[in-house]
This record gives sequence, structure tokens and C-alpha cells, in this order.
Amino acid sequence: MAKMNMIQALNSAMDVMLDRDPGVVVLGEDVGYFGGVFRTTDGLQRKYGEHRVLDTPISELGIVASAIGMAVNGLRPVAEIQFADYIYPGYDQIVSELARLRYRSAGEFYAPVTIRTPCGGGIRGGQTHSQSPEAIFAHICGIKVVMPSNPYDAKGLLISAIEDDDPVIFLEPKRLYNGPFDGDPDKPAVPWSAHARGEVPEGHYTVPISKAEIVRAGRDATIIAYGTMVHVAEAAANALGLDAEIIDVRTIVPLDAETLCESVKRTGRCLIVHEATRFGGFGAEIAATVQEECFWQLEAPIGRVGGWDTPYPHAFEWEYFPGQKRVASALEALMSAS
Amino acid sequence: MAKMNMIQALNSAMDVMLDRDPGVVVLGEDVGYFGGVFRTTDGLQRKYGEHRVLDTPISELGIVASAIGMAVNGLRPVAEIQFADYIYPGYDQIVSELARLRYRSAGEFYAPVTIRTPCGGGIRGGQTHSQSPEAIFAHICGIKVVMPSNPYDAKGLLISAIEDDDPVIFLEPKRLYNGPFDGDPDKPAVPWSAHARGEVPEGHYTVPISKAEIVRAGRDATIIAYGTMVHVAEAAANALGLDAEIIDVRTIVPLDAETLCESVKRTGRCLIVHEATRFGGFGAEIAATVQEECFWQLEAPIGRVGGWDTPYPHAFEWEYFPGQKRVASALEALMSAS
Amino acid sequence: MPSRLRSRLHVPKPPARPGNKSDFSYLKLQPAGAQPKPDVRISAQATLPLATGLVRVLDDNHSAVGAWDPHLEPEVLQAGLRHMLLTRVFDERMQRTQRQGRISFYMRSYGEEAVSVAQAMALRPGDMLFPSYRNQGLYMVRGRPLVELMCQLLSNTRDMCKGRQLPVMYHWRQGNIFSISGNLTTQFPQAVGWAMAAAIKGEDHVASTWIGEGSSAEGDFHAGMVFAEVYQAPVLLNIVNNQWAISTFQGFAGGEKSTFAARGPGYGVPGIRVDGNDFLAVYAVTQWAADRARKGGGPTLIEHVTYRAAAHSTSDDPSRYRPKDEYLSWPLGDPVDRLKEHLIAQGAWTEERHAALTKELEDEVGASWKAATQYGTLNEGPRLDPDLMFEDVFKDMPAHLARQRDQLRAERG
Amino acid sequence: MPSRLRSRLHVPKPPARPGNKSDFSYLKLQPAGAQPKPDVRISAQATLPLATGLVRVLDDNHSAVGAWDPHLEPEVLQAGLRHMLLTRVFDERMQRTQRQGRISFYMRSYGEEAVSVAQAMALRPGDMLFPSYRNQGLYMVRGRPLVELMCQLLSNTRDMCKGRQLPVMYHWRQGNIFSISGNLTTQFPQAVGWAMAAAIKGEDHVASTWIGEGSSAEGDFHAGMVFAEVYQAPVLLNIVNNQWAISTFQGFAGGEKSTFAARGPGYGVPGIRVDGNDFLAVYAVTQWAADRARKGGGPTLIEHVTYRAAAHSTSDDPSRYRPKDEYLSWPLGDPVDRLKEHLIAQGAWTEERHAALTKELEDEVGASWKAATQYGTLNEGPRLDPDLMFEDVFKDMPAHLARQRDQLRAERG
Ligand SMILES: Cc1ncc(C[n+]2csc(CCOP(=O)(O)OP(=O)(O)O)c2C)c(N)n1
Ligand SMILES: Cc1ncc(C[n+]2csc(CCOP(=O)(O)OP(=O)(O)O)c2C)c(N)n1
Ligand SMILES: [Mg+2]
Ligand SMILES: [Mg+2]
Repeated sequence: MAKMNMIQALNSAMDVMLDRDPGVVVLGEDVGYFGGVFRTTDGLQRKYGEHRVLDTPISELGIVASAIGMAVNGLRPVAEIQFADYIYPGYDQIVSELARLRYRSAGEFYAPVTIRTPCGGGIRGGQTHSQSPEAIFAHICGIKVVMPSNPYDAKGLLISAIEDDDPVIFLEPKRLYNGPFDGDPDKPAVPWSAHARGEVPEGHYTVPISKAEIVRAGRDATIIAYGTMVHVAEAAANALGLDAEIIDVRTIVPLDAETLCESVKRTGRCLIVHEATRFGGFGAEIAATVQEECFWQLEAPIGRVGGWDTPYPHAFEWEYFPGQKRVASALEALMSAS
Repeated sequence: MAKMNMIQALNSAMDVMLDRDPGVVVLGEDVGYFGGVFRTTDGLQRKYGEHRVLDTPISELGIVASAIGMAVNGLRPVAEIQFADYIYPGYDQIVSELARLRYRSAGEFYAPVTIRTPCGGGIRGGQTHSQSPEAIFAHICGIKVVMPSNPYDAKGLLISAIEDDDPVIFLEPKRLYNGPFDGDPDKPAVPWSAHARGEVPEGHYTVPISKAEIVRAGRDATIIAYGTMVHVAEAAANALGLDAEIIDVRTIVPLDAETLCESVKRTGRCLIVHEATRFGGFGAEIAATVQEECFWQLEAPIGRVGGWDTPYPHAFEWEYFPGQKRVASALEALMSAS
Repeated sequence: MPSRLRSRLHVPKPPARPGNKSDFSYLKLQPAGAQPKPDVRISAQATLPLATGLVRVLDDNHSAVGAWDPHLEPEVLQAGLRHMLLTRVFDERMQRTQRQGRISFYMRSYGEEAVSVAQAMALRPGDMLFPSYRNQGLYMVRGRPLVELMCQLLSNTRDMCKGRQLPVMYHWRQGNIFSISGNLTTQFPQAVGWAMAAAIKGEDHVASTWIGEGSSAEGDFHAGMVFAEVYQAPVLLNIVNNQWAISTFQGFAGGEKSTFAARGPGYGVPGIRVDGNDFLAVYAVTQWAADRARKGGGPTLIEHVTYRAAAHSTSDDPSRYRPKDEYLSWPLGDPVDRLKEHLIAQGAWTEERHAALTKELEDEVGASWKAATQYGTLNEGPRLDPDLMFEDVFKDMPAHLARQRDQLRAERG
Repeated sequence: MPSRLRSRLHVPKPPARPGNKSDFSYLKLQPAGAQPKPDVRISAQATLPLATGLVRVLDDNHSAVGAWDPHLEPEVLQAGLRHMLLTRVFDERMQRTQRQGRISFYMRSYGEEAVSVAQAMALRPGDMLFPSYRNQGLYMVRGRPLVELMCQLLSNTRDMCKGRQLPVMYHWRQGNIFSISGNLTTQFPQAVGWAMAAAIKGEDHVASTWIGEGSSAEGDFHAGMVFAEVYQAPVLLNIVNNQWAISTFQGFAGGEKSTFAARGPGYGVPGIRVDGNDFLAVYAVTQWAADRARKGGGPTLIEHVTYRAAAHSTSDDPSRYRPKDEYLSWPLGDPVDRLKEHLIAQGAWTEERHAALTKELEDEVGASWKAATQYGTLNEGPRLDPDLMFEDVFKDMPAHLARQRDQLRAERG
């Protein structure tokens, strides 16, 4: 096992797959010679050549569309969108084409494309380098949506995504690239090498898509989170000394509702935490499902914590970010409700 | 008062506004000389000239972007997207620009653009003429989202939208264009002239944005719906002889949560019905909010009925459509839960 | 807004509206044989005369003239005539069945048959086609049984799309024809991606894609052009300029001050404007562009000048926005008639054989229709199993869809 | 996939990578004065030589030559020099403050100052500007106090964006400069819409918009071109080809087989390629295009050939992907130096005056910085009220945002 941060783990996943499968190609803005603005594809072009690791024109539409065409011609493209905030010009190709192709052609054509894109805030990126758009993909049938919270999962899930014959939107919480982040920007940064999930096998392995993970067992409440918020939730629960069960959703579509509901049925209380704006966010789907399945076991209203329903403002990054305080006060409300 | 169907009511709203405000312009594919593929803009170019009612190139991106530019230059554009299924190429301009302009410029610039677009199924349109994409706009902060269920509201809400200084996505359930539709395709079509809400004033009036309407008072349960589903819900409740309160949401953003929750607190039971795919749909937001606000009054899990989580298939239109049967069985489950 | 000022906005106007006399004087034409045929290694810039002129082979006396004459054997031309005629007969029959309420929707390619037929014939079977909804001729050439197309139109138990798509939204993996999308222009950059993959794999196949001139306004057009140029992808990028996009004429897509083909050289992509109703010219241009692509010369943008003789679709009534008989004065004639007259002039065809062929094809279409309706129509059984609705959303059905499938089963009793 | 086959994909390669000698031989240049200056009523097609050639006025002897010489008074040139120098001094100082951690991010326009400055000077105050993030010279010309720009960079209590935008994402309603977006190219078709509205209102104003050559690959570029051509919108469409888009050189945006300006005639829009480091040439071309637009001639596409002398942003390290000293061999020189030498050659400037001006501007920038930081910095007070976060999402704050504002107040104690 090696120590890897999330960038290295993602790089390793692509490296493994480029090596195993000559059909795998990597493409995106600045991903080739330069190795990506976050260096996630560093060294891959040197190793596999500029015909398998492609710099592209600045057109997210063109990146998605050409990846679809390549996939239909037998390749297995891994496309990078430089920031999730810039995925919208490719939205039509994702929604109307990538997600629909298998269905509309009754399975004759399909496009095993993985779209990787850094998401989330906490890096002073302002409103156009901080978004978490998982909900606008979760609502689109025909596409899988994944968000890892640590290097081990990141590599295993990315390999699963590339091997999957369905298209996958692979959202990378960029605040976690270098280390776990518990929501407190004033604390010194912790590297992944100090974390168990920073131990990553060098070779091929998979983490299954559509399986949530119970990160920590607990009895008093269930906290459902994904991406950066898994770490924030854990810190908030610890700060309160709460015996909370913490679940990392990992796969947003298809959602592992069973694992979530089974836990809530045991604890009777549920808080959902994500970084995306709250209104109409994916937390709503989780809440709606949980109340449906666990109504008779619920002892308190399901809580939801998210980003405020505003753009992500540059100067108010930490007032905006759903940090430990916001999670903790939601937990307190959750535990005191009766 | 005149009898109008929904197309005539929408046409009348634009007519009134083109007449009152020389800054109002109407633009879109085929909307000018031809009067629109649904004839919603029929006669407007003849009346106001081809510089105020513009045919455009086939570019939803260009339609939204040019409308933003026009709005910044003092006009009040009403843009038509021919089908809601074709709005995605304009999604980046809507999300990153139209919705964000006021915020990012601290109020110095804003774009009072109304985007009208026919949505929903029931007209044998197959998967690319039947979609209901309200959820992917509801999650985007900075844009209002409206969906009327009858001619009177359609005209009053469209005038409000055009007069509103915020951008508005105005979704028109096309199955309601010619008459109310209760979900039964085998029954003879009913025209709006036979319906109270087909009585529409000829001149200027408004229906306020962000106010839901209690369509029918009731004590046993609250059914929350919008667009076509208001009529289906009513028919299903009638068929069961249920004394349900039926609420037409009308404005999806900003949501009139107060009216919804006040009702559910009274009835203790809640069913949410929309035509869009269920997973991650706007019903999830309503359910999440209602369970939060009304937890202690709820006597049963909140139910959600929507389209299946598949594209809208041409041959299975009525198996797909969330019709009276699906609503009725959800109501039965709702009423029998205990 | 000061209303006393006069608007300076330019608003394109079609030359004729209902009630006016048709007027095609805006069309820049050239006589057959006027354009030289350059070597396929020509630079993009040097194609500008080809992109603003008009490649034609068939002259007014029905002879094939000039450098672009592909010198095809009579048998090839007869096959082309047959495919075009079959396309037309098929379209007419399907239009009628729609009028009778037996299919929900239809779109004809009347007047544009040469584009799909000549191009499919000039390409190889291994070349991949990314069509729009008005390229049914591709299926005729590649030989898909009519019954299979009809079953799609009927959404019946043998529907290749399993009931999921509107009529005409075919696909054919085995025949290398891509799935048609309801969303315009999306296939254009996808074809480029397919061609990039062919190049990456070192294969010899080319891709070919078709969009309408109206559709060329979408951003997908631009992405396709840029990616094709940057990677020199082996792809034929076709704009079928049939003068109309539903109710708006080609000036609303940017055709007033330039040709569509001329955009090519601007992007560094060779452009050719061809008489789309001239089977021989379309064939020759396609052959040239495919040859260029196979030799590593990269993409070619081809504008086919033609006319949408029929309504946009069965939902459309063109008499509301253009003179009813405009097609009769279309200066480039009818593609079927022109090839027929050429063959007759060559002594390789007769009116009698033409009539007989027409009858034969009508019978074939009629018999196919009969066979197809056995498998059900939209309104009459047998019907597809509604369970199919939940398949192919993903490769494997996830739990929530299985639950919904069961729920529908219960609902249906 | 058969790996024995050799890929035929063309992959653009920049002429030099780190460690190589710089090589600009790919650049098609022309001497100053080579291009004739046509009447503004010229057709789009006839501009092709302008679009593939290069309009230059300043020759190697620092003289202004040829038909495009705008014959500006020395005072105007001196003002231009001052604005360019101010832009450069401002950029350098802000870069340093970022390195000191006092602002979070910065983007310089080093080497490209002539584009914004000459264009803003050639336009009228009522003309509306839709810039990218690398057009700070527009603000210098239109006279926005530096303190106000700095307060934006600092996200402090006087930040025009109320803390909501990254540094450099300015806007200025009063000065007719539109809000900068983080999303590339979106402003391009918006400017066309603004110009359409000016035409609809019968007004005389033109719009001008700027994008990088890399950004021109986005679909928004195409929408802007098509709408501009169709409605003949009075708009200047500028592509600033500074050879690089972060790490990818201009060949990845489609610059290998054509110029960016040449796309114009393809669309039916006049195109001009101009030496972007030649103040006089940029001024003259802008004047010409604005005059054309005001006379109802419609849009012009202008490609400015220049070089991004600095890093993409403070987050970038260009030595990873291009020779470190590439700018020193850039064949079109430095815009500030060239105008300075021209003025000196004319006897309207001296090295001493230049040194004094530089010092004066450095002092001005220094004093402004001092003043700006009084209103707070990103890390030190005073700070903007976080309540502002919830304003301007909508014109009036809806209930759910008011509730969230209250929740944040409670959270902050
Ligand atoms: C993205 C998108 N926008 C709008 C439409 C509606 N629509 C369908 S066909 C059509 C006209 C297309 O015209 P053209 O490209 O010229 O093709 P033609 O029908 O003439 O073959 C329009 C606007 C659509 N299908 N997709
Ligand atoms: C839609 C979108 N995609 C990607 C980015 C990331 N990005 C920011 S600047 C840039 C390069 C732009 O290059 P160019 O247009 O040449 O402008 P320059 O920086 O050279 O002035 C990229 C890819 C973005 N901001 N928006
Ligand atoms: Mg057309
Ligand atoms: Mg650049």
C-alpha cells in the first residue's frame, strides 16, 4: 500500500486503466502536456502518448460530445471538466444524449463515458469555482453520479466508473484533494498521509458503485453526508459527543436507500448534510425517501443542512460553507426535538 | 370577460404587455411570422412589427444570451423555447448568467427576461417533447419558476412574470393548452370554455408570483400539485369521494411553503403529485419541507407521485403518465396508513 | 424607449410569402461543369471558390459534364434511382398512413432524396453515419428491410426502439447508422468524436453526419467544426440547406451574406457547395471528401443546396408561411426526375421501366406495410410489454426502477 | 482495439516547449502599411485579405505608415501611453500584493495593454463594453478610480461586488462596462443582444466584446456570430489571440489552418486581423468597425494578434509548458515600448518624461492602495456585513432567504 492524496489516487486510477485497457483515453482542457490545473493527470500523457491523453479546445459541449462519439466507436473516454461550475455548456449533451442513448436505441448503442470534475468550495474560488451541482444530474435518469470522500474510495470508485458500461458523473470534492477537511479553516491542514483512507493500493481494485458506507456506527442519530461533508459531520458529532451513525452516500445515483433507511430505522433520527444549495438539493430526495420508508420509526423531523440558497460568495466563504457550527446546531435541534 | 383557452390567454398576456410597454419584445424560433408552433404568438408580429416580435436562429443559447443583452439595454424580452426539452443548450446562459447577474454585480445589472416554454406530456410527443424540467431550475438560486394550470392564471402570471425585474422560467403544460385534462385520455376532450378558469379578462391584470392557491378546500388530506396534475389530482380525489384539500403550487420558486404547510397541519396527510420524474424531482423539496414543518401533525408518510424514473416513452404514454389510477392508489395508501 | 426613433435592426425576409410569386433570385447558381475538381490535398483556403460556387454535374440537357463527373456505370445510377424512388414511395405511403391515424407522426424527405442516397452509395459500409431525421435514404441504400423501419413507425412489438422513440428516430448498429436524436445538431460533434476514435485506432473508416441549415445555428455545430479542424478528424460534415427550418427561411440561420459551405475555410476546413438535387454531383463530392479523409486530409464541410418540398412534418402546414407551389419553381429541379432523365438520355432507362419500377416499389412498400402491421399498431394489438419501459435506462435495472416496474404491474392489474 | 495500428489523429503541437528555443515562425506576419483600408461598406467576403493578413501601422523605424494610420494628435497618443502604462503598473503592483497574500487572486494583462486601451479610446462613452477578465485597460480609459478597482480586489467594505466575486470580476454600470463572468465566452452573444436592442431602439451606440482565442471554441462564440450576422447587429466582436489559453497554445482553438479573423467572412461578417501590440493599428481598426456599425453596416470580427506575456493568473506557472523567456522573442514587440518609441521618434516624448510618468503612476497606484486598504482587506477588518450574502439573489428577498440570513446571524452569535 502506498500513501496517496486524492489527486494521486485519481491519477493512479487513470494510470491503471490506461495501462490495462487500450480503449481508455483521457481528455479535457489542459489535461495533456500540462497534467491538469489540479495536476490530476500529471505524467499520463508522457507515459501513454498524446493520442491517449488529449488536450482539448475549450468547449465542454465538444468534450462531452466527442467523448460520446469515441465511446460509440469502442473507446472508453475519461473526460475532465476543469471545474464543475463549467459543466453547463455540456449539459445538453449529457442530459439529452449521454444519459439517453442506451434507452432510445433500445440498448444497441451506449456510451461508457466517465466525466470527472472538481466540485465544492472551501478554496476561495468564489461563485464560479465552488459549486456542487449533483442534484441537476441526479434528477436525470440514465446517468450515474458518484462523489468520493477519501483517496481510497476515489481510486476504487473511479476505476469502477471507467469500467462501468453506463455513463458516470464523477464529482471530486476539491477541498479534499490534499487532505481531509473537517470544516475548520483555521486549523492547520492535515495531509491524507495521516489518515487511514490515505492508504491506497497501487494496482487495480474497485469500490462498488451504488453502495453507501457506514463510516462510523452509532445509536443516537444517523447523519447522511457525502464528499467534504462526511468529515465535517464527523467532527461536529464528535464535538457534541454524540453517538451518531455517519453514512457516506458515495453514490448519489443509483442511491443505496436501503443502507440509509436501515440505519434511520435503528436510530430514529436523521440529519442530511451536503454542501450544495439546500433548496431543491439532493438532500431533499434523501429526506423524502427516508420519511417515506422510516416514518413510523422517526422521532424527530429529518434535518437538512446545506449551503445557503445563494451563490457561493468569495468574501464570505466560511459564513457560506456549512461548517461544524451549522451541523452541530442542526444536530442539537434534531436531538432535542420531541 | 372573454372565453379563452390557455394559448389565447398567453397570447393575450403578451399582447397586453407589448401594447403597454414599448420595451417588451418577443423572440424565439418560429414565433414571428408563423406565430409559433403552438400558435401562442399568433398575430403579434402583424400587430407590433417584426422588430418587436422576432424570429430567431435555432439556438437556445443564442436566444437566452441575446435576451440577456437586450434586457441589460433596457428591454423586457419574452423568449420562447419551442419545447422545454430543448432548453438545455441554453442552460449555461440561464444558470451562470441570467440567474447570477444581479447578484454578482451587486444589483447594478439585472436582466428581466421571461422564458416561456411548453412542458409536460400527454400529447404523444415521445421523450423529447414531453419533459418537465422544473427541478433543474428550482435548485438554481436567482431565478423564479412558474407553472400555471389554467388560462386565467396563465395570463395573470405571465403578465406578472414580464413585469417582474427578476428572471422567470415560465413553464406551460402543453396538454392544458386547449382544455383541462383530468388524466383520462379516453374521455372526450373538454374545452376551456366549459371551465370557470376559462373566463379571462381581456385587459391587464396580474396573478401574483409566489402565491399558491387552494383550489378546493378539504379536511382529510392535502394534495399538492401543479400544472396538469392539479386536474388529475382533483379527478382522483373525486373518484374516491375523498374530502381532500387540493393546492395548486403555481409558483415553484419562490415556493409558498406557508400555504402548503398550513394546510398539511390541518389535514395531517399529504400527497405530492407532479409529472416530472420522481427521483430528485421538485416533489422531494416539498416533501422535505413539509415533513420538517409539519412533523408533529403528520399522521402518515408524505406520498409522492411522479413520472417513472425513465425517459417519457412514445408507445407507453399512458402507462408512463401519472394518471388517476396512480394518484388514487397513492391516496388510498395515504389514507390507510396508521 | 423612445418610440419615435426608427429601428435599425435588420430582419431577414424570405423572398416570397403566401400569396406572393415564388422568387429564388437570391440563390447563387452556377452552370454544371463550372467548378474545377482539385486534388484532395488542397488547402482549406483554396476551396473558397468551391464553397461559394456550386458543384453541378448534370446539365440542362441531362448530360453529365465537367471535372466532377464521377463516371458511374449505368447499373450504379439505376440502383441510385431505385433507392431514391423507394425513399419517395415509402415517404408518401407513410405520410398517408399518418393521415389515417395509424402512426402518430411522420417526416418526409421529399425533394432531398439525392443527398442521402448518393452519399450512402459513395461511402463504404464500414463508414459510420450520424443522420438527422430527414435521411431515410441512408437506410434504403444500406438495405434495412422496410418492415423494420415500419415497425419503428408503428411503435409495435417489433419496434427497434422498443416503443421509446417518436416515429422516424431510427438507429441500426449492424448497418452502422447512429441513433437519431430529437435534439437538433447533437450528432454533429459526436460524429467528429467517432472519427477521432477511428484515427486514434489507426482505422480507415470515416464518419459522416447531416444537419439542416437551420440546425447549424446550434453551438454543437461550432464544437464539431473546431474539434474536426484541430484533430483533422476523418469526417464528412454535411449541411442540408433545404431553404427552410419549419417556418423560417435560410436567412435566419445566417445564409444571407455567405454560404454555409463558406464557413468551412473560415475554420480551416475545406468547404464545398453542391447541387443537392444532382445525384452525380453529390456522389462525386462525397467520394472526394471521403477520399480526402481516408488519406489523412481531415474533415470537409459540404453544403447541399436543395429544397424541402414537403411540409416540415405531419404537424406542419407550410401554406401558412410560403407560397404553396414554391417547389414547382425551384431552379434545381427534382432529384428523381433529373437522374431519370439522365439515364433516359443515356439510353439506359425508359419511361416504361420507370413506371414499372414505381409500381414494383409501391407494391413492395404495400406488402411491407401489411407485414409490419401484423406486429401491431400504435392503437391496436399486439402491444409491446410496458415492462420494457424500465429497461435500458441503465445496463442493469437499479432497485428503484424495479420497484416502479412492479408498481406499474399492480396499477395495470 | 488493435494497438499495432498507428494513430492518425492529428495533435497540434506548439512550436516550443520548456527547454526549446522559442519559435514564432508559424505566425503569418505582414509589414506595416501593407493592407489597404477599404470603405466601411465593404462586403464581408471582400475583407478576406484583411482577415488573413495583418493590419499594422507602426513600422520598424517607429513611424506610422500606410492607409490605416489614424493620424492621431500627440496628446491622444500620450494619453494612450499613460493608460497603458497605468494598466501595467497597476497589474504589477496587484500581482505583488497577491504574492504577499493580501488579495486571493489576480490576472495581469501584461503585453496586451494596447488592445483594451486603444479600443476604449476609439469608442464613445455611450458604447457598451462586454469584457473578459483581461481587459482592465478599459477601466483606465473610462476613468474609474483605482481605489474602486482595488476595493473589489480586496473584497472589502467598499467592494463594488459586495464580496461576491473573485478579484478582477469588475463591473461598472455608470461607465457602461458590463459585469465580468467566470464562465468563458458568455458575454459574447450577450453583447450581440445588447447591440440588437440598440438597433431596435434606433440608437447610435455600439457594443464591443472581448474573448480570448481559447474561449472562441465555446458554443457562445457561434451563437454570437450567427445572431450578429442575421440581425446585422452594431457590435465589435474581438478575439484577443494571445497565443495561449492557460497551457494550450492557439492551435488547440483552431488556429493552425486558418486565422481567427477569417472565420468572420465565412459567417458573412467582415474580419480583420490586427497587430494587437500596435496601438495605432488597433485604434484605427476599432474606429473603422465602430463607424461601420454606426452606419448600419453591422458587426465586425477583429482578431488581435498579441502575446500573453505573464502567467495565466497568479495560480499558474507557465514555465511548466512554454519556454520561460518566450516573450522576449515575440516578433510584435511590446505595446508600451512601441508607442513610446513612436512618440519619441515624433519628438513628442522623451525617456525622461517616460521615467517621470512611470514614477508618477507608481505613486498614484501606491497611494490608491493605501486608501483602498483602509476599507479592509480579505483577512483584516473592517469586513463587509455577511447579511449582504442574502441580498440581490432576487430583487426582493424571499422568505426562505430571510430565514437563512437569520439563521446565519444566530450561528455567528
Ligand atoms: C435543440 C432543438 N431546438 C429546437 C427543436 C425544434 N425543431 C425541430 S426541427 C426544427 C427545424 C430544423 O430545421 P433544419 O435544421 O433546417 O432541418 P430541416 O427540418 O429543414 O431538415 C426545429 C426548430 C429541436 N428539435 N431541437
Ligand atoms: C466555461 C469555462 N470553461 C473553462 C474555464 C476555465 N478557464 C478559465 S480561463 C481559461 C483559458 C482561457 O484562455 P483564452 O480564452 O485564450 O484567454 P486568455 O486567458 O488567454 O486571455 C480556462 C480554460 C472557464 N472559466 N469557463
Ligand atoms: Mg432546413
Ligand atoms: Mg489566450
